[in-house]
Amino acid sequence: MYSKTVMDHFMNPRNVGEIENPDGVGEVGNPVCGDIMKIFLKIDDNRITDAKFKTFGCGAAIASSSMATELIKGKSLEDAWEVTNKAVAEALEGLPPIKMHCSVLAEEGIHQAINDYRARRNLAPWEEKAHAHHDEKEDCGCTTCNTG
Amino acid sequence: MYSKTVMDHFMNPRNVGEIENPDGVGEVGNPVCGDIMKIFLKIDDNRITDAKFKTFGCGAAIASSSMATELIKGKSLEDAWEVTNKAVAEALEGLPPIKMHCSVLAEEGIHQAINDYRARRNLAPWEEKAHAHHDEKEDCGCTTCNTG
Amino acid sequence: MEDQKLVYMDHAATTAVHPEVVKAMIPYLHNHFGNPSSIYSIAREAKEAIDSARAKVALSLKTKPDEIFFTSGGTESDNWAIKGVAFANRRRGDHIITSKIEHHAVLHTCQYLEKQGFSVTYLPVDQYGLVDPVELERSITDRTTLVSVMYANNEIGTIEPVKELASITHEYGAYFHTDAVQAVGHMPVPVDGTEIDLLSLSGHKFNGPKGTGALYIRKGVRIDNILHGGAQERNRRAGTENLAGIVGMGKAIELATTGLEEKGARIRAMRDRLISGIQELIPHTRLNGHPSKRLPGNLNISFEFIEGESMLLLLDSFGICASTGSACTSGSLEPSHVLLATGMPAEIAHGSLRLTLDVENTDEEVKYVLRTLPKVVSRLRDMSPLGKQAT
Amino acid sequence: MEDQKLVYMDHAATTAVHPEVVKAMIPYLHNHFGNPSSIYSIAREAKEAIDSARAKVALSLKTKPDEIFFTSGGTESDNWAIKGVAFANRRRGDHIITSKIEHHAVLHTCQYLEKQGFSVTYLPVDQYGLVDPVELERSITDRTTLVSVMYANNEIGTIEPVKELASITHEYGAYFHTDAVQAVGHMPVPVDGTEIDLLSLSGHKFNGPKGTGALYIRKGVRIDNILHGGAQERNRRAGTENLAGIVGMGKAIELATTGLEEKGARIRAMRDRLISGIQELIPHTRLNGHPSKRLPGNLNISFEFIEGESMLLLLDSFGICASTGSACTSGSLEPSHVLLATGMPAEIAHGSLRLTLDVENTDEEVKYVLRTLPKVVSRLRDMSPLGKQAT
Ligand SMILES: Cc1ncc(COP(=O)(O)O)c(C=O)c1O
Ligand SMILES: Cc1ncc(COP(=O)(O)O)c(C=O)c1O
Repeated sequence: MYSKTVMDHFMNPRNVGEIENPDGVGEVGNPVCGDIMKIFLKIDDNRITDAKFKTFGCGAAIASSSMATELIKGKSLEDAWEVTNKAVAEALEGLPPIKMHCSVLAEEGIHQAINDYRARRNLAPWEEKAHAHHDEKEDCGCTTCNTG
Repeated sequence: MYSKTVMDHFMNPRNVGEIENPDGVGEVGNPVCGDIMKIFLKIDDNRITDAKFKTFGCGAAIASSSMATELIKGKSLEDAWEVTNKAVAEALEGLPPIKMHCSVLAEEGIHQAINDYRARRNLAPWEEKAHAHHDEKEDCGCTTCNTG
Repeated sequence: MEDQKLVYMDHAATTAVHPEVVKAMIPYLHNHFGNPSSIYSIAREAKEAIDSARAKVALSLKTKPDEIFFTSGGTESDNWAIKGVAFANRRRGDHIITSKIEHHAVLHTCQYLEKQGFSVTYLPVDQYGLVDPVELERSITDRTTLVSVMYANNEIGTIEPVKELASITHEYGAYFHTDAVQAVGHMPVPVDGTEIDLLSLSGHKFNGPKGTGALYIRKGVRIDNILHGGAQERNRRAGTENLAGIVGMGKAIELATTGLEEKGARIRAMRDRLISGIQELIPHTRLNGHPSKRLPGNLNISFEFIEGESMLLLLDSFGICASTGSACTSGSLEPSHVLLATGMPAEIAHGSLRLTLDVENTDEEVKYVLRTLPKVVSRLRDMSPLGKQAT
Repeated sequence: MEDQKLVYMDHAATTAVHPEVVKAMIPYLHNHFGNPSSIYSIAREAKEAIDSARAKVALSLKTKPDEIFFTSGGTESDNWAIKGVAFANRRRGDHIITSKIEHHAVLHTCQYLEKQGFSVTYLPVDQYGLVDPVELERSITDRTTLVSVMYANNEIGTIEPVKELASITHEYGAYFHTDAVQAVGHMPVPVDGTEIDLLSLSGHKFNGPKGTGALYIRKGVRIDNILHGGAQERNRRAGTENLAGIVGMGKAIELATTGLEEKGARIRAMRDRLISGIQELIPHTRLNGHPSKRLPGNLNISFEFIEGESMLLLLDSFGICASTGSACTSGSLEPSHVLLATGMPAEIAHGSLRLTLDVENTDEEVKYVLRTLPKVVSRLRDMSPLGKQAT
């Protein structure tokens, strides 16, 4: 059910771990729903010099965390902010529809981490856009979307 | 689905044909229901000296005609009258429930032929008893029983 | 039984599983046995095998795999289509139209719906068993939610004008279902370019295993589930998939629809020789069904003055497997509802014989039947109190 | 995948067809392929094969063959039992009772009935997954027509007090159905001497083919048909019989119930070694289900701080086939409704692993799992943001 790239990032996840003294941290998800993603950023001169993650979740959640951290490393904060869940899913060569929310979680995790960095610097948070999958009215299967 | 004896009497039916100048003839059944049985009797001194049949019907109808004519040959009219459908079915080593009405037809055919003989002699007809299978409230499957 | 090889001419009742189909199934019984819903590798193989079978079924109907749903056979497909659409659209209407000559899987389902408060119109047929589209137009109303008319009849082989019936149905905003159990694998049955919304098929009618079937459901059709439970078949048909059976049906439909035209021509030629031979050798017969709009392998003839079951038993004693009415109703004492619907008197309907041929039948077998059948018929006619003029 | 043979420990999801079962089936695919409803010899052979399979199923349940009806699987049996009894007895009452831990084939059927206007009570269970007979007595009324509680649970293996529940049910004049899909072939399941009215079983859970099942219906139970059509299964379940499948299920149940006790003991011993091994080697686990009232092959353990699917994927990479929740609901993101019903918090339920063993498993395999599982768990715990204290 998973693409080769998803399996590769699940079996050999990149950037697992924590960053000591991170410049920004994001934590999204909910253990009740079966996934929590924690993203750690090291930021130098408005650029992400390191990114790490810790994830409790399914194969897609772990692969999305791995891919998302790969995608943002080296990017400016503005560019990293534009890494959408779709970009993560595409880089993974697709996710099953029911697992698309994992890529959304990754996008949200990055955004939270960046806004955490901004908050620490007393900057106003950047604004979240509506997630692609909510626009498309695709049923992502997650309880949150289904029940609310 | 049929016993060996049924198949034997179907494949090699006894007493097929007509009797010229019979002493009694019975014809029962209905082509709409898929079976007609015609029984011919030769009667000498209150005794059945010959019996023949012609039947339009299923394997069980043919076997029942064959067995019934065998059973009554040589019997007095009183004894022949007592040959029930059950006796025919038992002599055939059983009939499927849905085919029990074929043995009833044979009993009725004999009764009609005997009463035809009595009518020719201006004797009052003997009275039909209710058929065993009607008493037992067993669903014989025939349209006549089912619809009325 | 006399010393005679088996002549099987009852392919409309069921068929033997093709040896290549058996070969395709066996690995999915033992080696690749995973539950297609599980996530580990052997289960994924099972899932892929099902997807591939689905693609084959879709290809043969000229449609997309996501419109094919596997079932346990033609009966379940018919029940699902009819009950599923009737209940799901009950608010819009409670009227269903079918024909008098449907298989019992359709007729008894409709009778059940009548008990549940639906009203059902049973369209008449002409002497050939054809449904007249004008009759449909006369019966259909804006309360009608479903019209179900079979693609080809199982007893007399008549092919119905389903394309035309389907477009009339759509003009009135109802759904059109067709029971194509006898047609699929025996003639081209494309759903593309038609307005058919639902179509039933059954694996054992084209050398697939018994207990396999499928329902084509056009995307967007409003239909309830009939079996509730797990999320199989994209949440539409619960129950662990009949893995080997589905693989077998996929292979069978691929084989059946390969060279369909040529096979049909060969079968038709044998069938036609049988018909003319019988008509030449045996008096007092009637050919049932339509002279040209009929399934290539089907032959249905009534023999006056004799009864069908005794004919079958004698034929069986000569090694010939045939049928009178449909196999499902044997054991019943009613004459065929299909023949009665064509206007045939009950006493003649009782004496009908159905022979259904397939590619595996041979010219030898045709000749053997033509040698045997006249003997059987006259033996029974000699025993019959009806029609002395016969024989 | 690493260089490692397959360790299949997901027998509750499905099983491989036993080689002897495959052997028994093959002749009924090709040689004896007749339609059991036809009257000629080859069809009679088919009919006899079905009768003999029916006798085997009846024997294993200690009941009479005429109370056994073949279906397309456990799901159809559950649907038939529940909808059939609910609709047939609707005038007497519209209340149905089941439990919160039933398989979706029961739960989703009950939810469908709620949409049709029935009212359904879902009995709670205790921490071990046991239904309390007192709860049944509290909920049952004279409007109740059916109580359906499973024989043994598919996820946690808990064996329910069905005998007791059935007699309470009869005191109130309702029918008792039990989904015994996980029990049959794995423990003795006699219906004689019990007040069970209906019982579902499924062939693929005891090394029979997928897509086969049966429903036991005690004589006299008032139940509607679910599939309408031909007169098969004594007019109770229409559709050409899955001949080879039925023959296979008959053989499979015979094999499964031979030496049941000894096989159960062997399986239980392996299972218990697994449980104690895991508990010894891995901290922060919880054993789910009942310590003694449980199916011999079932083991269900929750590992805190990690999620089930990723555990399965890693185990698969080591050649170990396992399950989290039931296979039918994989693809779902909800934690197991069974574990939630036992009072387990959702976040822990997400990390549950089900291993289900059978006689074909070996001590070697148990050891391999005990070597592999700790590695898998700690790898995932290392990645998890929860519970640093772990590993
Ligand atoms: C026209 C038609 N519809 C439905 C069926 C039922 O299909 P199945 O035997 O697969 O249940 C049959 C054959 O039995 C049939 O000929
Ligand atoms: C307890 C239980 N009931 C019902 C079913 C459904 O049976 P089947 O897979 O044969 O449809 C299963 C297994 O899937 C089960 O474990």
